Amino acid sequence: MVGSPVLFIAVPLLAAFLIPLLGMVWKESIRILPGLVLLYMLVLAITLLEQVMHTGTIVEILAGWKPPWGINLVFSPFTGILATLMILMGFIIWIYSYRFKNVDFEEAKKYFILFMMLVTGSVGIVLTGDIFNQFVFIEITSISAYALTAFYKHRDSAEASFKYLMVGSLSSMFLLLAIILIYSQLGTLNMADIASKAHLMKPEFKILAVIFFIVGLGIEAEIFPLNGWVPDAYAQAPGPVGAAFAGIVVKAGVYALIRIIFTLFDVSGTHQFLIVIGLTTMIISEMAAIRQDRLKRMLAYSSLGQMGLVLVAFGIGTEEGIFAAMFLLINHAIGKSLLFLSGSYLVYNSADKYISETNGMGKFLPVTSFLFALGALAVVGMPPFSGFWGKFFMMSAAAHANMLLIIALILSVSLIELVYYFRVINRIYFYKKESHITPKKPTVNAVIAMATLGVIILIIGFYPDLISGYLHQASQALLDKGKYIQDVLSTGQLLTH
Amino acid sequence: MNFTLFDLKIVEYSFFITAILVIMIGLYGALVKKSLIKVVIGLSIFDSGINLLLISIGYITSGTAPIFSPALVKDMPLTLENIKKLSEGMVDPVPQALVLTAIVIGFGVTAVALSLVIRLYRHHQTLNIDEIKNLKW
Amino acid sequence: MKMKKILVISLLAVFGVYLAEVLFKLDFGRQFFQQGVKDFYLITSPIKLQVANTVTAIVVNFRGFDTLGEVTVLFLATTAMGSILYKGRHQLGERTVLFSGSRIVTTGSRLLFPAIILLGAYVFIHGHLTPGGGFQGGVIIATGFLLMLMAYADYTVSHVVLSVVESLAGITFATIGLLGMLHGGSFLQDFLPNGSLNDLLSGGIIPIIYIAVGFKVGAELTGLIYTALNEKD
Amino acid sequence: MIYYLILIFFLLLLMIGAAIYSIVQKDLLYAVIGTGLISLVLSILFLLLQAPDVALTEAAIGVALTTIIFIITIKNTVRFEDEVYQKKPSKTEAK
Amino acid sequence: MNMIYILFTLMFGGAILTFLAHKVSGLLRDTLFVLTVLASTVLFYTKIHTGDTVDFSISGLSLQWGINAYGRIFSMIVLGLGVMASFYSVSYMKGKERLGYFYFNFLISLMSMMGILMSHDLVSFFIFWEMMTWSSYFIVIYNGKNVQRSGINYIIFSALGAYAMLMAIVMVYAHTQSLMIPDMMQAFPFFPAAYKIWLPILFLTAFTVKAAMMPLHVWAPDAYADSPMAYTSVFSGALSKMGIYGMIMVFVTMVNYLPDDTWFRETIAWLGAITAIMATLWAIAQDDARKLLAWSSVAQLGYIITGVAVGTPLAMLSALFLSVMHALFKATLFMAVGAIEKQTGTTKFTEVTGLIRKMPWTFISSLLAIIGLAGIPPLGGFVGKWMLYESLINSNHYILVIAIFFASTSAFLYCYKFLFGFFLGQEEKEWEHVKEAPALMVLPMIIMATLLLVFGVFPGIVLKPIDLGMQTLGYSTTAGTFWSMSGLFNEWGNQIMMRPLAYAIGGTFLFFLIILTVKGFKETRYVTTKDISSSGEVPLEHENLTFSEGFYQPFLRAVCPVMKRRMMTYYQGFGQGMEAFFDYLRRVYSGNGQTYAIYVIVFVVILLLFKNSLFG
Repeated sequence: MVGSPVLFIAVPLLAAFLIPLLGMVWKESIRILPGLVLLYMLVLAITLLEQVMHTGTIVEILAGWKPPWGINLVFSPFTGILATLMILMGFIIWIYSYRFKNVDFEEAKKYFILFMMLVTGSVGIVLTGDIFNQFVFIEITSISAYALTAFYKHRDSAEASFKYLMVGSLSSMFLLLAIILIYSQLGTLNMADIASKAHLMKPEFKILAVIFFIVGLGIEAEIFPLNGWVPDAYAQAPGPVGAAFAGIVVKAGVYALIRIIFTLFDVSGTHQFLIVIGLTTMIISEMAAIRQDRLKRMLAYSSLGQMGLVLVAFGIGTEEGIFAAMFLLINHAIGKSLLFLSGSYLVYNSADKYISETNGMGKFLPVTSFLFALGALAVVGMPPFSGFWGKFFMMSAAAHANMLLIIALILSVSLIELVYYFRVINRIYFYKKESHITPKKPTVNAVIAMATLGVIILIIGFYPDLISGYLHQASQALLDKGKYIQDVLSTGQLLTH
Repeated sequence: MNFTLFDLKIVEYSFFITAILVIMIGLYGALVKKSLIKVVIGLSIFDSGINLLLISIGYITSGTAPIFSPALVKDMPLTLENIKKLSEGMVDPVPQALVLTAIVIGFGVTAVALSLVIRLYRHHQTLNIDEIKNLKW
Repeated sequence: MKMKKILVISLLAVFGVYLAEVLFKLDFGRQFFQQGVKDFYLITSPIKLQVANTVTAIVVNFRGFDTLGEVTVLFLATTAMGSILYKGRHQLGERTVLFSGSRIVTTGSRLLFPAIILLGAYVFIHGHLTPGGGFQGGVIIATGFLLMLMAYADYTVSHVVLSVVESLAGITFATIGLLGMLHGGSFLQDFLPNGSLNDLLSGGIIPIIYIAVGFKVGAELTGLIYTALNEKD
Repeated sequence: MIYYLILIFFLLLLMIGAAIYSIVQKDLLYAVIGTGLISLVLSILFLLLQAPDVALTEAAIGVALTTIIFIITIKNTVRFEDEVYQKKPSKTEAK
Repeated sequence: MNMIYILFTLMFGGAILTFLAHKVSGLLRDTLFVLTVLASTVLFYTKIHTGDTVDFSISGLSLQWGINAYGRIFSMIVLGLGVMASFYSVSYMKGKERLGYFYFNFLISLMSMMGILMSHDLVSFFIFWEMMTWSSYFIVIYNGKNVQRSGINYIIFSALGAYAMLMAIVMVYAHTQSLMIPDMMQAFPFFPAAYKIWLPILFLTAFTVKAAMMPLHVWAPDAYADSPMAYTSVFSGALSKMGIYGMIMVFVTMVNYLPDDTWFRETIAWLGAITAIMATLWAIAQDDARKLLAWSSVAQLGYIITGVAVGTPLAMLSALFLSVMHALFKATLFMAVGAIEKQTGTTKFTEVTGLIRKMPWTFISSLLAIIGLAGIPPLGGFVGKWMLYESLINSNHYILVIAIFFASTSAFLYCYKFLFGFFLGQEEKEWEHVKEAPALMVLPMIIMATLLLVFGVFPGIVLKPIDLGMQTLGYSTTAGTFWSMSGLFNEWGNQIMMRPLAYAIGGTFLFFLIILTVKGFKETRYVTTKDISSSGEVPLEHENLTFSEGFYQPFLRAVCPVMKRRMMTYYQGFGQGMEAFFDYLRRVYSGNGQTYAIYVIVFVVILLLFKNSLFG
């Protein structure tokens, strides 16, 4: 046994506190330590995931108090897969940004601490089994995200970050309101306990709490009217951070929203609401994406659209739908991160990141361009790359649930998506480079990181069975509310001295 | 002690009403005021309102603070019954613990927000939120 | 502009009415649920943990994980502020002088400073007995430094010392958590003898954690203010 | 008892008044002092609601630290809200 | 390991190796490319037999690959053209950039076409379909910046079709829980009524896009014209046939079971006919050989679609036969244009003339192909067209016959234009030093032209596999052969068509050819092309005064009312409207942080107001 789930939080926190100290002694350690921590977390996550798949959910109690009283971490197949995905993405992005801010020690130190905390916070959101603890992790993630968004000094990054912060603090207020509404009714903060007692709540409290949760978590999950900050933040953040937003942070937000809707309350209509809101998000953001002339904004809008699709898939609510949603989620994490990572080399030159800057990069940055194209094909859902399977499973789940109109809508939106991605690919490969632009060769570590993502895309594309078994278990785990409650509430015993 | 004033609902709910009003005022400031500093002030007022709401939800009429101070437990054996009796007269400690966390977090967010305001002022030479929109659509 | 105001006010009115409508269903001053976690906390805290201040017991022991997160949030806020206001290696700004302290202010501050620090230390050491704790004590310590920073235009705090203190305190917290794991099987598990109620040395790991938190919060907030004060364009 | 109630009402009204004041006041410095006042009142209310821990925290953080940080920001930017409407003649335009 | 796996591994691995070999050496790359195509062809014809299948499963979906007699008809086209075009492209593409990329996509598209033919389940069908789309798309945009627009058009329409197909597939899957095509065929009669209408429509959307039927054809002319000629031969010859392949399946398996299928068939048949007519007219109006051939491809596919839609056994036979023939002659023609382009650098009739003596072999092969295209006996085109007419008349589609006949006759006009523009006419100084294309390019053309002749004279060679394939599809024959239904094949034997007639026509043709050539040598008077003044019309400065300028002006004037409206303008208008709408819509992201915060409150309030209806 390598460890237990709490080490996903404890070890990086310890490391975060340690980095400033070690940095005084050995400057390179600020870069290496986060990587080691993430690597350890990755190994731990994979080991635990393997174990969970065979023996069932691990519930870890903290501070020796069993669930309704203490905080607990739940490493079920569902949360485990998400956590593993996030840590994997975190590790790859760490590889990519290993030489980030090579000359400026202070900046680099802060970057790595904040980045590690971003990953940890997201993992915490996914693993925790307590709503207030989740709130704390959301704040950890948000503050790191604000700082990372505003990381570059000579851009409009502070503006983006301030927008994010405004909306984000509203989100945390609504979460607090929701939490206190629940607490006032049930006297507990534990998710499983809430789920088992949810019928005791007066309906108006329940609905108000659900609404506040949807708003508060919707901001993190980037649903339509609440996502104005997203394109700005994604576009202004440094490239790897944009990738981390798309690959890690959104996933945590979506997870939190899904957990509230699927497990906590049995309010009717939430599934339909998810579908409606997901479709709206998807349609509007894809429409905005096709009219962008800046690469990163385009990617950000596209990311919104994809997450909308994921929400629709979750909203179908059947096991198939969740399976498809998980598949889409993984594909989006990998594909969109790859796009952000390679895209930031393609438009390295200016702060504006116009799409026209990618013109003719295929000749100068062959590997980066190829990986960008691969990522684009995967994200669009072209077979035989990974995106196709997600899309197909999603479609067939929707068809099983008899939602043909939704399929048609999604497909017509996918058409829009296809057009703007192919436009960029055309520019990369077939246009003449603009003369004032000097291509920037990616560093070796960046190439390794991007290539890893590319290989994952190919592997999943050609051999989806690699993950589909896990995903089936995960979707069963999410749907089986009773088992979740039982797993959590029956764990451990009251430890006494 | 039979004041008619006490029977009015408004008295009982005065804490809730105040909290809601403060929340509304804070939100108004955050949503309407043009100055970035005013926006941050609005958000922090909002925060205060929510904290008040949380604490007042945990309140129990004529309860005591959830502290078993020496004065409270003196010459009383610490048996389960005694503690139970004492604890029934205590206000709920959980919201207090939550608010404690929330205050600190709120402060952290405010600090970050204000440093962003300084950055924005340095960059734009203005604090008017309507002029700070280089990023749009 | 007018439209926006009217819109916002009407929106807020609707929002407020709905919120009030639901909240008014609660009876103020009464407990709204039959059985909550609070009963367990109120009983366990004095009997098992020997901690007089239940809030402290909840913050540090029952929900200690939250506190770890909270400390991290502050730590991150400091880091974030430093990162956001950072101008480059060679151009640290000058101090923003808030007040040019008169002699009375400076002398008074110098007299008050040790007292404030002492008060802060008292507050966090007695966190499990009386109201207060690591956060409060830390904040009080930070205000002491704030006083000095305001009174003396050239008062400097060593960043290195601050960050060492901060890191060590944070490491202590996390390490205690891990020790608990080694000892009792779960993170932040109480592994020290509990003593007896209302003794200074009671409550197991709570005083230790609160001392660490106190140092950490004090150092963090001082650093935060110092960063903000060093900001000048 | 009635004095207690009057005190509470006074504090609640004071809090609302301070909130309105800090939103309406054009001089940001005064507005910030208004926020500080809210926190002060809030901490007294916490005390009355039997939450001494929170009261202590609110007093230390809300009254002292938040206000100071606001003041530092105002020192670094502009003091009057009206000033935000006209752009200052830029001395160091955005780099 | 099963041979089918080996086939795909071979093709895919070959593609990747070719791509990598590009970095090493050009010769290795070319060799690998040709070897891959040859090896897989040989493997397919020697080791894989009709009826072979392999089963496997991917994430719980059970899939199957295999080949049946019907697929074999088309595999003949794909692999045959593939081999020819691969030899051709080695020579044609010499000296161009990004060859690794080109060959990679070439092989992938060949592989995916084989995959389409060999998939027995809908998912792998769709996967290969999409792979075919993107690989061909990457070749369409190969020529650089100027062709991006046609590329985007192509991918939009293809994706439209593909998504329609995906939707149909998931509908079938949701309903039958099986992805096998045979299962779908069996279950179709029992589908709900709405499904019965929608499934064929969705599938046909996908297939008619590839087959370039009328409202969805707008991508085709540009895409055919803009991709490198070495690939266009495969693109127009084989890839568009995948649309036909699918259409036939849809018609056989689905439309037959529609409660009232007449209107369905009539609509598609008429759309095919209109496609044929309009595309022919457009082809006549072109001055660029590539464009002309591209439009002509669309027109030819129109006939085939009509045949498929009418759906009697004879019509189906003619459609399949025409498919094979069209693949042969259109590939030959595109290759000829490629050869001319390679040698002269241009493909405009107005610039190149009189190549008959410079490039005789190219001329001969394109002459044969043109004859085949125009449907003159004894070449293959004639047989197909005859059967088409006959089947149309037999099934009482008289107006349709007239339409098709009109299109077919008009086709003579562009055929002549092609022949005249390039080969006949006067020799010019400019093209004095033009040489015949390299042997590697000429040889495939010659081979295919010869095959055209052979198949025209001995149609049974092709008809036999088609016959087998149609039986697989469920057409049963009482007479043992389908072509015995046609009056064209008389008692002289079911394999040899009108042998005496063929000899007679061929003899006359050759005679006149020789006479005229000899005569031409003797009596030609040389003037420069700039010597010609057209009476009455004042030539513009930029016009090169050759005959080819405004070749069929009177005719085009006559038909211009029909050609005034272009489908493309509607699509463009639609696109612009959408773009304006998108631009308007994205203003919700106003850029003001406060507005975003207000959205949050608005959202909350909306949810609160409608909470009862939302979360009842």
